[in-house]
Amino acid sequence: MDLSQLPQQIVNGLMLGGVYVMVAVAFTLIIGMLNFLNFTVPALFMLAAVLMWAILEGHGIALDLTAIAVLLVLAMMVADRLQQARLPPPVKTVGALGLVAGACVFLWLTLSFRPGPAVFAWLDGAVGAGGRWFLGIVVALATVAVLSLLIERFTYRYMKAKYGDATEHALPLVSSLGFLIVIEHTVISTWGSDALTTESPFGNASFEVGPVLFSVPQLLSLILSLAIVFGLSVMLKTTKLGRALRSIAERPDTAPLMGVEVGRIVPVVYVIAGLLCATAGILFTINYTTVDAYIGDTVATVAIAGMVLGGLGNVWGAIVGAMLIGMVEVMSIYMVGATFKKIPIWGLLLLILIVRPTGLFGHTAIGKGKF
Amino acid sequence: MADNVLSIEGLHKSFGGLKVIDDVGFAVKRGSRTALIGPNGAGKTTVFNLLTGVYPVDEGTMVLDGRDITRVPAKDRVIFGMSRSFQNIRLMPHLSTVENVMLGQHARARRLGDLLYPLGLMPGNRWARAAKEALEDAGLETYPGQVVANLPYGVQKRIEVVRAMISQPKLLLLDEPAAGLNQVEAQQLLALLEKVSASGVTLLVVEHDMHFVHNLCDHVAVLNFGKKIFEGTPAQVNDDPLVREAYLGSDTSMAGQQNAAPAAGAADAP
Amino acid sequence: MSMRKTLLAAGLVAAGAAAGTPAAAKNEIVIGASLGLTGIYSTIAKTTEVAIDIAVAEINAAGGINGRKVRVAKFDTAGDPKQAVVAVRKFARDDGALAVVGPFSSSEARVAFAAGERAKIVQIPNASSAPKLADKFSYAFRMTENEGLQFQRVISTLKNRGMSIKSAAIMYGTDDVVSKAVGLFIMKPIFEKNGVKLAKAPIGFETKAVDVSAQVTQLKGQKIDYVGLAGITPVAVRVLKEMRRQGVMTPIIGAQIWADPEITRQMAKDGEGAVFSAWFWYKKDERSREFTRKFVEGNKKRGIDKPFPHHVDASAYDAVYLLKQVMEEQKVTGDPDKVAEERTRIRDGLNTVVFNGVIGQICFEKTGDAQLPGYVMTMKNSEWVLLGEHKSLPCKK
Amino acid sequence: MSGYLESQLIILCLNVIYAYGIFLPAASGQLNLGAAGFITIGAYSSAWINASGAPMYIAIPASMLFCAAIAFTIAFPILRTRGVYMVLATFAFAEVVAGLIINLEFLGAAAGYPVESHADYLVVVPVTILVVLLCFFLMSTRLGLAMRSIHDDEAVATLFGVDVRLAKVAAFTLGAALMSLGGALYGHHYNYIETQTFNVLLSIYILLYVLLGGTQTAWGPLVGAAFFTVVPEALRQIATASGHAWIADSRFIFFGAIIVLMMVFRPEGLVTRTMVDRAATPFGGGRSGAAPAARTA
Repeated sequence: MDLSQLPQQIVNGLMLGGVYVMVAVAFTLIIGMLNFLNFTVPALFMLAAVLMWAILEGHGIALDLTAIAVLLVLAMMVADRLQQARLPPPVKTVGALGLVAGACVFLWLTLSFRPGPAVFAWLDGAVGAGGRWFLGIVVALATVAVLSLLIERFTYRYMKAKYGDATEHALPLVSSLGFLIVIEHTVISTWGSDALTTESPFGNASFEVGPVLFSVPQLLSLILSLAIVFGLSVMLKTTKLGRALRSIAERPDTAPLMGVEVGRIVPVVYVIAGLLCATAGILFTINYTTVDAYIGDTVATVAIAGMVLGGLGNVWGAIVGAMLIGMVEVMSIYMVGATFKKIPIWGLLLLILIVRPTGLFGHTAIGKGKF
Repeated sequence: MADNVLSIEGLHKSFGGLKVIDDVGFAVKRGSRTALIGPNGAGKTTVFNLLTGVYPVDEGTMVLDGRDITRVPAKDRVIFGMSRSFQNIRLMPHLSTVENVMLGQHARARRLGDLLYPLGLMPGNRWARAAKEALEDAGLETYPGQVVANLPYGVQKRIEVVRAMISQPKLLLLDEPAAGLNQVEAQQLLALLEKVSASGVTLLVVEHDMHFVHNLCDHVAVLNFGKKIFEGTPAQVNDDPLVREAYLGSDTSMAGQQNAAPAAGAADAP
Repeated sequence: MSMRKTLLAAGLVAAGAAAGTPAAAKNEIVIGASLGLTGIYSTIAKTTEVAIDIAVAEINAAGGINGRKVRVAKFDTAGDPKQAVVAVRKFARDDGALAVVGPFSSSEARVAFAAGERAKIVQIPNASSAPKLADKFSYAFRMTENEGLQFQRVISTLKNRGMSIKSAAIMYGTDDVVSKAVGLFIMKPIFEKNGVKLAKAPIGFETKAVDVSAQVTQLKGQKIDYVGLAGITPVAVRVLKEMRRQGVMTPIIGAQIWADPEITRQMAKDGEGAVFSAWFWYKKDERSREFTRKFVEGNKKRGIDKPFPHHVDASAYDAVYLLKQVMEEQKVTGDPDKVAEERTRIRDGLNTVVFNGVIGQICFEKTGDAQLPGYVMTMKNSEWVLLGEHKSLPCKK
Repeated sequence: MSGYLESQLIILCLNVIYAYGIFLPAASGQLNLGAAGFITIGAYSSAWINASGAPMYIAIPASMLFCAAIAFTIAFPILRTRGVYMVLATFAFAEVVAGLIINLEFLGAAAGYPVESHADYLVVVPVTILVVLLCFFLMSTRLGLAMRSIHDDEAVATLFGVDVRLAKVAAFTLGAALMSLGGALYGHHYNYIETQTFNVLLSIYILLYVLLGGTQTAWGPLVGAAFFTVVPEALRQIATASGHAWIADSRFIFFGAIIVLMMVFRPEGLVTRTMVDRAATPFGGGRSGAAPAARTA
C-alpha cells in the first residue's frame, strides 16, 4: 500500500459517494414516506443515463420511445380522470374509445414516421451541439418523471387499496420488480447489452491541488447533488408540501384527518424520487461517459447499503451513508483489492442491520412493518 | 386463595416515564363475571396486555390460579389457563373459521407429534372435529374455504370467543366484546358468554357499554389514570362519587359522543 | 381459476410448439446454432447469427452439402447456462442436428459440453476462450485461440518492430474467468519471461464495476510503457476512460478479450496506441474482404451498424464451412436413421481436419482447442492497423 | 421425451425447489432475498464433498445439513430484523457469500468449480416431487398452521401459545436446506457451477415466484415457479410459430409487463386460500356462495 495515494483515494471515495447520494436519497424518500423498497429506482437511474447518452449520440429512436412512453402514461392519466369524472356513461364510453383511437393513431404515426432523426437534424442545424445537451436533460427528466407517475399508479395505489394486511405489502415490491424487468429489457433490446460511450463536453477537464486531481465534471456533479439534496431537505422542512409529506411519513393513518390529501401527495413523492434518480443518471453519463443497461443494478445495490447505513427514511442519513459507503468501497479496493470489495460493504451492512438496524440516524418506526 | 382465579397486587407500568398503571391491585373470584371499566386511556387494555405478557411488568405480582405468572413468557401463559379476545378483532384473516379455532388448541398441542400431525390432510381428525363442534355449540356454521376476513363483524367477534374458549381457560379475558356490535349481535354474544360462564369459566371483561356490563357482570372494578378508584357491584358503581367525577370530569364531548359514561348507561337501565 | 386455465393453455402452447418443431426431414442437413440473442451477450451474438446465415446461404446457393440443403436450427439461450443445455439437448434429440455451432460464452460452454458429451453431438463454440474447458470432452471443439499464445505473439511483435516495452502494469477482472486467467496466469508470467518489469502487483477490478478510480489512482506516478488490460470490452473501456481522466496516458496492451470492432468507437481517441491481437483480419485476403462486405451489409439489413466482423463472427462463419468440409470428407447424409453414427463421424473428422477459411488455417488439438492465426493490431486514428501476422501453428497429433 | 421438454422440466424442477425454500419463511411472514446465498452454499458444498470422494447421494444430504446449520446460526440475528430490514439483511448475506466464494481458490474462485457426479431427470424429478409433497404435508400440519398464523398476526399467535421464534427459525432453516438441495441438484445436473450464475437476479426471481404464486397455500410456489418458467418459453414459442423475431427479442419486456398486470388483478398472488378450497370442494362454490358475507375477488 502506497500512502502517498491516500489523499487522492479519499477524493475518489468522496466522488464515488457523490454518485450514490442521489440514488440513496431517492430510495430513502420512498421508504421513509411509504415504507416500501422501490426497486424501480435502479431502472429509472439507468434509463435516464441511457437516454442522455442516446440523445447525445443522436439515436433518434430514443425520442420515438420517449414519445410513446409519455403518450401512454398521459393517456392512462386522462383515462383515470375520465373514469372519476361525473359524466353520463355514454360520454365516458365515447371518451375512452376516442382516447384509445387517438393513442393508436399516435403510436402508428410515431412508428411509421419515426420523427426522432428529423428532430435531431433540425436541432443540430438550428441550435448546434449545445442543443443536444439541453434536449437530453429535458427528455431524461421528463420521461423519468412521467414513468414515476405510472409506477406510482401500479405500486402505491394498489398497496393503499389493500393497506393493513400482511401479504399485500409485498405487492408494490413485486410490481416494482416487474417495472425493473420491463425497463432494463427495453434498453437491452433497443441498444443492446454492450457498453455505450459518448464524449463529455468537459473532456477530461481537471485541476490539481497538490498531489490530488479533481475532475471538473465530477466536482460539479458532487456540488450539484449536494445542493439538490440540501434544497430538498429545506423544502421538506419549510414548505406546505414538505409538511404534508412529513405528516404522511410520520403518521400515514392520521394524515388524511389533518387535511392531507394522501392520494395527491404520494405521486409527488414518486416524481421527486424519480427526478433525483434522473438527475443522478444524467450526471453519471456526463461524468463517466460510459453507460450500459446494468449500471442501475450496480449503483443502486450499493446505494441501498448507503441508505441503510444512514438510517432508513432519513435524507441526511442517506447522504452521509452514501458518502461513507463510497469511501468504504474505494478504501477496500485501495487497501486489499477489488476481489474483497463485496465483503466489507455487505458485511458492514449485515452488521449494522443486526446490531443497530436504525442505522446512524434513522427512526425506529420505519421499515418495521410487515410486508 | 382458592376462591380467586386471579389476583393482582401492586402492579406498575410506565412507558417512557409516563405512568400508565400505578399500583393497581384487584382479585377475580372463581366463577365470577368481573368487569374492568374506566374512561378512555385509563389503562384497561394495558392491564390485559400485562396479564397476557404482551408487555413485561415494572413492578407487582400476578397470580393465576395459585401460580405466579409475573415472569412467565407470553407464549406459556395460555397453558396456565388464561385466554383472551381483542379490542379490534384479531382473527387470522387468511385462515378459515375452523383453522382460527384450531389455533386456540395450540396450547394443548405443543408436542412434536402434535405439531407434525397433518390436520389439513385428515379432514375428520379429532382437533378439527373439536373445533367444528365448538363453533356449532356457539351457533356458528362453518363454510369450507371461507376465510374469516370476509365474515360479518358480529360473527368474527363470536369466533374470537370460541377460539379463546377452546384453549380451555380458567379465566377468559374479553377486551370490549360488545364494541361495534348491533343490538342483535350483542344479544347473540351475550347469550354465548352466559353459556361460557355457566360452564364454570371466570370472565374478566373490559367494556364501555354499561348496559352490556349490567347484563353480564356481577362485579366491577373501575380504573382512572392508571389507578383503581373503585371495586364493587354494578349497582353500586353509579353512586360512587369518585367514579362519577372520573367520567363527568373528563372531556364531556367524549362522554357524549360515546355510549360510555356509566351515567348514560344508568339512565338507560330500568 | 381462469388464471390457472390460462397457465395451462400457455403450457400447452409451449409443449405443442416444441413438439411441433420439425425433426430433420430427409434430404436436408441440420446444424444447430446456440446463440445468446437476448440478455447479456445479445449485442455480440446477434452479429454471430448474421455470420452463420451468410455461410449457410452461400453453401445452399452452391448446392448444399453432399447435395443436401442445409438448415440451421437456432436457439436463443439468453446467455444462460441452463438454456445452453436446453439448446444442445433440443438440437440432439428434437431437431436431428448433426453438429452445433455455439454456445457463445464460456459459462454456457462448460455446462453444454457435459450435456453434449452425453448426447454425443459436436459443439463448436466461436467465442469461449476460458482455459482448459474442452479437454475432458471428446465432442467439444472450440474455434478460439489460446489467450496465452496470442499474448506472446503480441509481445514478440512489439519486440520485432523494436517498440519499447520495458515496464508494465497489469489490470484484470477479478470475477470473470477469462479476465482473471489472462491477467494473473498469462500476462504476468509472459511479461516476466520477456524481461518486462512489472511496476506493480496486478490490480483487480470487478467486471460490473462502474467506477475504477481507486484502481487507476494506483497506476499514477509509475513509469510504465504499457498497461496490460485483461477485461471484457465494457469494463476495459471504463478502465481506459478513467485512466485518461486521471491523466494516465499510457497505452493499453491486451490479448483478445477486448479485440472488438466496436472499440474503434467506444475507445475512440483514448484507445490510440493500444496493442492487442485477434485471430481474424478483415483485410487479410479477397475472401476475408468479401465476407466482411456481406457481413456489414447483412447487419445493416437488420438495423445493426458494424464496421467489420469481430473475430468470433469470423469463427462462426468458418465453423459452418468447416462442418461442410468435414461432412463432405465423411460423406455424411443427414439421414435421420444414421444421425447418431454420423455425429460421431463428424467428431472423428474434426480431430484430423485441416481447414482453410476466412480466418486462415485451422486444425484442432487433442484438447479440442483450435490452432488459429494471430494478427497483432494497434489503434491509429480510431482505425485498426496491422502490426504483425502469425500463422497458425500445426496441430500435434 | 423431447430434449427440449426434458431440459425445461429440469429447470422447472429446480425453480420449484428454490421457490419452496423461499416459501417456507414467506408463509410465516419473512421475506428472504438471500436465496442465491443458500443455493451457492448448497451447490459448492455438495460439489466439494462429492469431489472429496463421497458419492452424490451422501454429498447432497450432507450439503443440506451444512447449509441448514449455517442458516440456523444466522437465523437468530437475522430474524431479529423485520420487514424491509429482513429483506436487506438476507440480501447482504447472499452478497457476503458470493464475496467469499470468489476468493476461495480451493473452490475455483472466479473460474468456477466442476462437479463430478451427474444427476439426470430421474433424480431431479422424483426429488422435486418429494419436496412438493413434503411442503404440502408441512403446511397441513399444526406447525404449518402456526406459521400461517405468524404471517397474519405474530402477537396473537404468541398469546395462543405459539413459540414464534422457534417456528420462524424452523421455517428459515428448513427453507435454507431446500435451497441447498436445489443448488446441489443444479450442480450435479449441469456438472459445473460458478458463483456468478447465483446472483442477485436469481434471488429476486425466486422471491417473485413465491410472491406471484401466493404465500397463502402450498400451491403458490408451484404455480409461481411454473408461471415464471413457462411464460417466457411460451412467448418464445409464439415468436417462433408466428415468425416475428421481435416477440422473442422483447419477451422479457412482455414478461415484466405481465408481472405488473398480474399484481393488479391478483394482488394476493395467483393462488389464494379461497380459490384452493373452492376447487377442492366440487360443490363448494354453491355452498360458499351462501356464506353470509359478500366476498371480494
